[in-house]
Amino acid sequence: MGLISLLIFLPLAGAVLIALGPREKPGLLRGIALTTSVATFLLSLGLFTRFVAGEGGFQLVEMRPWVPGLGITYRVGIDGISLFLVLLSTLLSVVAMAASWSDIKVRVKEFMICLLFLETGMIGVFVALDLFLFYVFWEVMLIPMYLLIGIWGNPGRRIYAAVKFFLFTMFGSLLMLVAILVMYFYHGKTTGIYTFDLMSWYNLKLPLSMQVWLFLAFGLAFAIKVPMFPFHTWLPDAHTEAPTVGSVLLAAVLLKMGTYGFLRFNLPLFPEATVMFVPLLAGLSLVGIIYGALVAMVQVDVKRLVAFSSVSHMGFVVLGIFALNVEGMTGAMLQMLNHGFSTGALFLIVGMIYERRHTRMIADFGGLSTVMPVFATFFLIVALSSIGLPGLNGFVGEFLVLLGAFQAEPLWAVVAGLGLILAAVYMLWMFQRVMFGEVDKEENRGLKDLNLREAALLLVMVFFIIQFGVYPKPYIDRIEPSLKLVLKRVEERGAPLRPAAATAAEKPAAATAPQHFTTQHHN
Amino acid sequence: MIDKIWLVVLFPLLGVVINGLAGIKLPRKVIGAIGSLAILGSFITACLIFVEVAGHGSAERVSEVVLFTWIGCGSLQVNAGFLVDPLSLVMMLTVSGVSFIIHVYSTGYMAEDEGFRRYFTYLNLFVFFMLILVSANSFLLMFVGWEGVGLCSYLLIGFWYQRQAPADAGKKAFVVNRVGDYGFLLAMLLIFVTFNTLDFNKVFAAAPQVLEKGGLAVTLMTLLLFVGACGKSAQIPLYVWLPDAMEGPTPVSALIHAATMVTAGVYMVARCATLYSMAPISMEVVAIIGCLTALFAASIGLLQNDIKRVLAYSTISQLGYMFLACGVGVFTAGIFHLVTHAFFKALLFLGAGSVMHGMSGELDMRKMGGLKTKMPWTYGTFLIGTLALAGIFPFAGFFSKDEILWAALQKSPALWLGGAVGAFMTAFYMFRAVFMTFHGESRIESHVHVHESPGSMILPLCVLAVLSVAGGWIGLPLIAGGNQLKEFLQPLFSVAGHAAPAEQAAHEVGLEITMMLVSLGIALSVIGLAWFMYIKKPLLLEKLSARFSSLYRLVYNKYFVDEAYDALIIQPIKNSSLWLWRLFDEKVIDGAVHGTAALVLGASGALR
Amino acid sequence: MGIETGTVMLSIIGPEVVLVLAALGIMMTDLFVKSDSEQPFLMWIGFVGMLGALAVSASFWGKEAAYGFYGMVVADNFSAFFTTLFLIAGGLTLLMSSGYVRAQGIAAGEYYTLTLFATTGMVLMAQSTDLIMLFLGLEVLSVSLYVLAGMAQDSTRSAESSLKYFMLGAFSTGFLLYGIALLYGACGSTRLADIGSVLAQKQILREPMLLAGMGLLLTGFGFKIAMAPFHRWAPDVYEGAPTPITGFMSVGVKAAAFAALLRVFAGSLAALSPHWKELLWIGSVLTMTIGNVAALRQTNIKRMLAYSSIAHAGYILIGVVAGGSAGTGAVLYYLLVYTLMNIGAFAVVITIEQKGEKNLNLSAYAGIGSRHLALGAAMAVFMFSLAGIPPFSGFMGKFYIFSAAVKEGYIGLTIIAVLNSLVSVYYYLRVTVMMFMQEPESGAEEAAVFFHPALAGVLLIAIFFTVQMGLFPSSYLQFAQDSIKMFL
Amino acid sequence: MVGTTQYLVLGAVLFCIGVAGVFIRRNAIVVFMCIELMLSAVSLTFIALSRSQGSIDGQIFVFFIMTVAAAEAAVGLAIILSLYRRRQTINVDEFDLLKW
Repeated sequence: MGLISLLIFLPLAGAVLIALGPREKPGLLRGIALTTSVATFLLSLGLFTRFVAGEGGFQLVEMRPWVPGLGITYRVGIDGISLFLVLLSTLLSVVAMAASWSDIKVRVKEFMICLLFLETGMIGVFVALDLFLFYVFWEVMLIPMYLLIGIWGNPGRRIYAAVKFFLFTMFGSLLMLVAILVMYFYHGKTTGIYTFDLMSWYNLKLPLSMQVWLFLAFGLAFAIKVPMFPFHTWLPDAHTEAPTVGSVLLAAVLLKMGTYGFLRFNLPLFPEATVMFVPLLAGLSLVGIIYGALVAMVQVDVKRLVAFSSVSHMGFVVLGIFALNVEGMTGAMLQMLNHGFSTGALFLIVGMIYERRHTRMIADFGGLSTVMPVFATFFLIVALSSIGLPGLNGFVGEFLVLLGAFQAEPLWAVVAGLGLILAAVYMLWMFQRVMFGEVDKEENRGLKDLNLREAALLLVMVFFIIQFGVYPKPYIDRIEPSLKLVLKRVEERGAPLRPAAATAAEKPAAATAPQHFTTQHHN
Repeated sequence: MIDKIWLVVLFPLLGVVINGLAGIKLPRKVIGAIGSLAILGSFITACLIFVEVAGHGSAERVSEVVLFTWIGCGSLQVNAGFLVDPLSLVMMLTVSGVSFIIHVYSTGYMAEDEGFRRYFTYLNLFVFFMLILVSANSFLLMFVGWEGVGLCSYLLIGFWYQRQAPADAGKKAFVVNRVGDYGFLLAMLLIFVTFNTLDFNKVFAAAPQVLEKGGLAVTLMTLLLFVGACGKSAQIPLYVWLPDAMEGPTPVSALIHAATMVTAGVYMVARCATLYSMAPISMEVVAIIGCLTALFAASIGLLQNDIKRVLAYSTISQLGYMFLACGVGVFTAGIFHLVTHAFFKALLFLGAGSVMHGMSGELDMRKMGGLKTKMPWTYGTFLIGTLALAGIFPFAGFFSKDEILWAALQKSPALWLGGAVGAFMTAFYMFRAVFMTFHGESRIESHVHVHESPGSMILPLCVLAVLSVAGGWIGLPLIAGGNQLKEFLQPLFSVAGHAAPAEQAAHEVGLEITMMLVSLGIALSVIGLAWFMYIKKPLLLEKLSARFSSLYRLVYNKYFVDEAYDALIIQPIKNSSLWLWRLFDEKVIDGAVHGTAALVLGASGALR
Repeated sequence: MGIETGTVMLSIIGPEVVLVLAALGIMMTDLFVKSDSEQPFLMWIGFVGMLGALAVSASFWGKEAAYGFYGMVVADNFSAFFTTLFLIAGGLTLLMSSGYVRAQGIAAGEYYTLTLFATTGMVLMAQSTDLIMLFLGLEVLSVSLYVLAGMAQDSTRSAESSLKYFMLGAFSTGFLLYGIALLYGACGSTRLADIGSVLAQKQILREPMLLAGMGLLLTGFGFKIAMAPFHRWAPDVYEGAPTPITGFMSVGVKAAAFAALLRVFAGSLAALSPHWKELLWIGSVLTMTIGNVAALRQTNIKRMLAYSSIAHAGYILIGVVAGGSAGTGAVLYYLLVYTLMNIGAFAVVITIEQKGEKNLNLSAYAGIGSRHLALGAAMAVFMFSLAGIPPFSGFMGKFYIFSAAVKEGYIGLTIIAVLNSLVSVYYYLRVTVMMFMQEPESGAEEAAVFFHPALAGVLLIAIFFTVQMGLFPSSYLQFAQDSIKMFL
Repeated sequence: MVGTTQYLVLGAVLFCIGVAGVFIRRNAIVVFMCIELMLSAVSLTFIALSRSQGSIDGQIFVFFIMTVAAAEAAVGLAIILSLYRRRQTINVDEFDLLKW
């Protein structure tokens, strides 16, 4: 069994162990779960060390026949795009385990099993190189997440949120399933080989009319997951009602699957259609950026606010992807990771005060800085990272996205940039209302500052928040070659259909002396 | 030594780390000492480098020190590196020098505050970012400092976050700055697609070949950069945050909102002199905005009763002068004024802080008066600062301001007139402040026990006072070879390849001297007027205000700009957001979802 | 005609013989059963009979098709597949019933005997190569089930269910017979092989008698598989019948009807496929849509599962429409998968059900997941599998069906089907919501769980295969593929 | 002249009458008799076709139909009887415990 397979199945083994363990000893079960996820994380570091930087293709590929009759194989591997997403998943799983330590008190056994299943699903989605396998992981993940929201969520609307989450996601993915099948048979009929192998599919040249439909079907599934405007309404509900850990993983990892899907499938498989749909996708993501930010501004519930801010931030990611140049796409990838840390940390933070006060309403807080100074510091750093302060992680990604967008179509960057202003407005306003002012509520007066465990959790997040901001090079170096490969596929076949990009490159050239511009078209 | 430039930014960072992490266990004195020494370290390093650079011939004074690749992606390669040249050195010296003084002052001023450690951590962090801003070798890195100082400004304005006003003011400052930063950001994007790099040296070197003089690209770039500068340096229409920023501790106002951060915009415009020189339209815009701001802010300053607000509007106004200088092409003069302004405005703020300290936090000048005797040191230094700001010979402000006005006259009489009227008002409101605070009868409320400030506060005042007097002499315009600052800086600005108007000025010494005397005369007469109105005949003022009551109200309420912004921008956005959420999100989108579900469920009911 | 009609060849109907012998054995033994506690013995006789029949049927696997009774019955892979399926369904039903029968006070001897007879009828249907045999098998199956549906003696509901089933069953038999008659008129034979070869030679296939016969036949089958618009009986009957029998009907009868449908339509009437595929296309869409949509609002779990069963018939019809090796194979695989997961679901229902139709309401499931995790988890697995969520076998089944449809170009049909499965997710989730996310209303009587070792065995088997067939479907797919070689 | 067609038509008419009866009549016994009528119609059709085609299969089929119908009648009447015992009615519309 290769390293990647080990990563996939280790959490599963842990889950089985917990299932057999005694219900009366939640401490033991927590211990097993934490040990498993820590072990998985440590193993996943092996991916990083064994990954050859500078190579764009898939590495550490494992292949095993699964359903040979249908050309289904168990095929996993990583490239620069998935490497860090896997690491993000394993790291955040550890964080999630630790974060749930005192939060979850009932049905610990089931909870830990769900978390470990979720971890398997998350890793699986990012490493699967067989469309069938991918689809299986993609759907499998719904179950534990659904249970997490539905069982351990906030009383009240948790069931509504859980079912909404499930149905929304399922809606998109079912159409994707049809698209996968259509593609599978097209591949079979044209090449004679019936296979779900992604690598083989990459070589397939689909007629444009077909690409359009397939792109839409795949795209819908991913757009719902991202979530892009106007398919986002499940997110605020899911985030708000989910337990802290659920929100953290949902924001940090699950949302990334949508954007990952775009990069992994939509772009390379349907290059011509991609180019065709750039205006639509970029347009929606721009609307999402502004819309999410505006709506976030007027929220009265911290978690909902963060959820809408996710809509805005993920808009940046999609925009970067559909800028269709190295800068934008790299920015999008970084932004995916950044959003994982920033928003993940934000949900941890909200969870910590929720655990103390059992409310998420902004109006119920105020002046927490006075009673919880350490917490205030972490919250501030995380909020600033979410705003995209230079020197912290958010900025690098957002700047690259804007740069990419500007090169593709200056207007995009102009509109998207407004999102940065609004981000400062909603985040700081919320921060002010929660943390500043006098402690005017009696309940807030006695709040305890962070304990060691909580501080350690946030420290991990803040470490990466700063590290990504100051020295993102190791990440970019590994991500970029893979993105270039994707881009090459799009460029080679989609290039003739690219009016937008062409004008973007020519416009400044026409305005001024030409010698500089001819060379700088994204390479 | 030049390659040790990173030490300049490292020291404050160390201060942040030590005070921020370990400081919780340290006594206040140690914290204060660490904070101050960190800045002193930067200052000394900067001095050493300055000496070394100054020793080089003017051609070899520019060098770049690269630490590591920060972002390298596609065609974007941005290094974390420093640009060491006369301009950045002057800025580094000013920033670290004034910062050090203010740090020392703060150890006294903030001695009793609960957040002492937090204060010094923030202050060191600010200096760190400010030094990055002025020493960065690329637009992007400069932007790091740019937003970083904005952050620190946010934190320090809202330092006393328990109260609503500082917290609001901090947020306002950050958000308004963000609007400016948006311009900066777009400018960077445009620069990148044009030059394929964001390095200052590469951009400026390529500019003459790549850009067409007066072309759309360069005009757009420079205008967008100027939007950023407007935000940071509080120019119309983005000046609104600065008066509110006075909610922060006074040393912060002195350091950030007078001496250093707010001048970042000027520095940036000067840094991009090459680009601006190629965009005459932008230059005009800069000059006009600068001139208008100078006038506008000064007029508001005339009627403010809060001593710090007077100084705040004065700062806005003086920043306007600096932009005016840049706009008319005398970047050196802009920087010169920046430096002198840093001295005397810091002095004034610290003086105001000293008054506050002695008055138990009172800021309303109507409740002061006659402090001259009770706080002699403060009075003396404050007066020196005032004279310098009013532009009285031989104080620092005289030289720098005069150079600007002279250059403006060369460009257009209207600009000169605006500047001169502004100078007139400046002298008036400053002496109004002096008279209301230190002269006349005491209007102090009985419970306030007035006392002179401790030595740690007075000493910095004295040092700054000396600088306010002598600071101008480095730029003496008339003595041959006397304008050392210009000599030091000019090579940078002549890259753009056009003769600075200041050079022509040398040929008209006579006229210049005349103009100097005129402005001096005006200033002196205005001082007299202020004395007449506030000391001799205080009743006259009431009559005047009753006479021009609507005008008085308009100016007294700062032209209702804040109210207008609130009604025209903030409320509409807020309301439309609410509308989007409550109606669009919940009714339309979710309504469609729920509608579909209801439809299916309804069908289910029908089918049973 | 090329078919070796041969002689009687009793061995061909070996499985039926074994089953009938076992049934007779139960009847005899029943005479000597004195107390309730000896009842399980009867069940075990039946179960052993099932195993024996399975062994006999397994011996047919992989061999040349062997005909018996002068070509009236056949033992081939296809029949072996279905026989296996019926025997699994029957065997599991017996196991499920053991405790239930006692608790509900049902006459055990008759119950088991009739179950075995019903199974015999199914096997006969799968083996028949003549419409007469088909009719006989169907009637053996139906008459047994008419009675079984009314077996819950103390329940008026059950009797009502029985009557309804009987009425509609007999009614639909009329259609089926009339269809057979017309087909006979058009082709001159009731032998499937002969009909096939006659049709293959015919130039004009638009004869009214032929088409009317086909239509009537389809209507008859439609009733049996509860294809919309002939589905109205199913929910009522399923709700009223004893729960194990409901489970048995939902899988066994359906599978038997599909076996016959495939033999007749995909086999003999292949030449007419453009006509019947069109009808089945519409039927499939109606069936799954009506089934799923109507299930949404059900509060009685058996009724909900009845509609769910209708919906699944709709999915299976897609496979029939798609046809070919992929489509037909998918039908078989799906039936196998569906049998195990649906029986599993009914096993859970039985576990929770109490004497006298109590606890059949969904609200009785509240909190089951926290009190009986294993049971809740089992039900969740069956629900997710029925909803078609990986990695469970239900997903694999749907995947196979949809892929066959896409392969044959029925993309519109596939999209309708996936949207349907989205709708279905809602009501399957509702069960898990009830079990895991809600607590019983305060004051409500806590549902006591009816535990029985045999039932636990059924659950384990069902769970195991539901997971295993989802994760490692290869051998089962191969099994299904090998079973349909005769159609290709 | 009475030919095959006439028999077939008669069969069809009878079948239709049976179907209509099932839908219209509410008495369980009558409904059941209508079903029997349908079966008889089918039998008639079979015999007619058997005769016209000269094959014996159809006639054999009719025997089976008769046998099965008898079995069905036995079971069916028993069910109706048992229900009547419980409900004192055999009106199908009143069997409404299930939703029908």
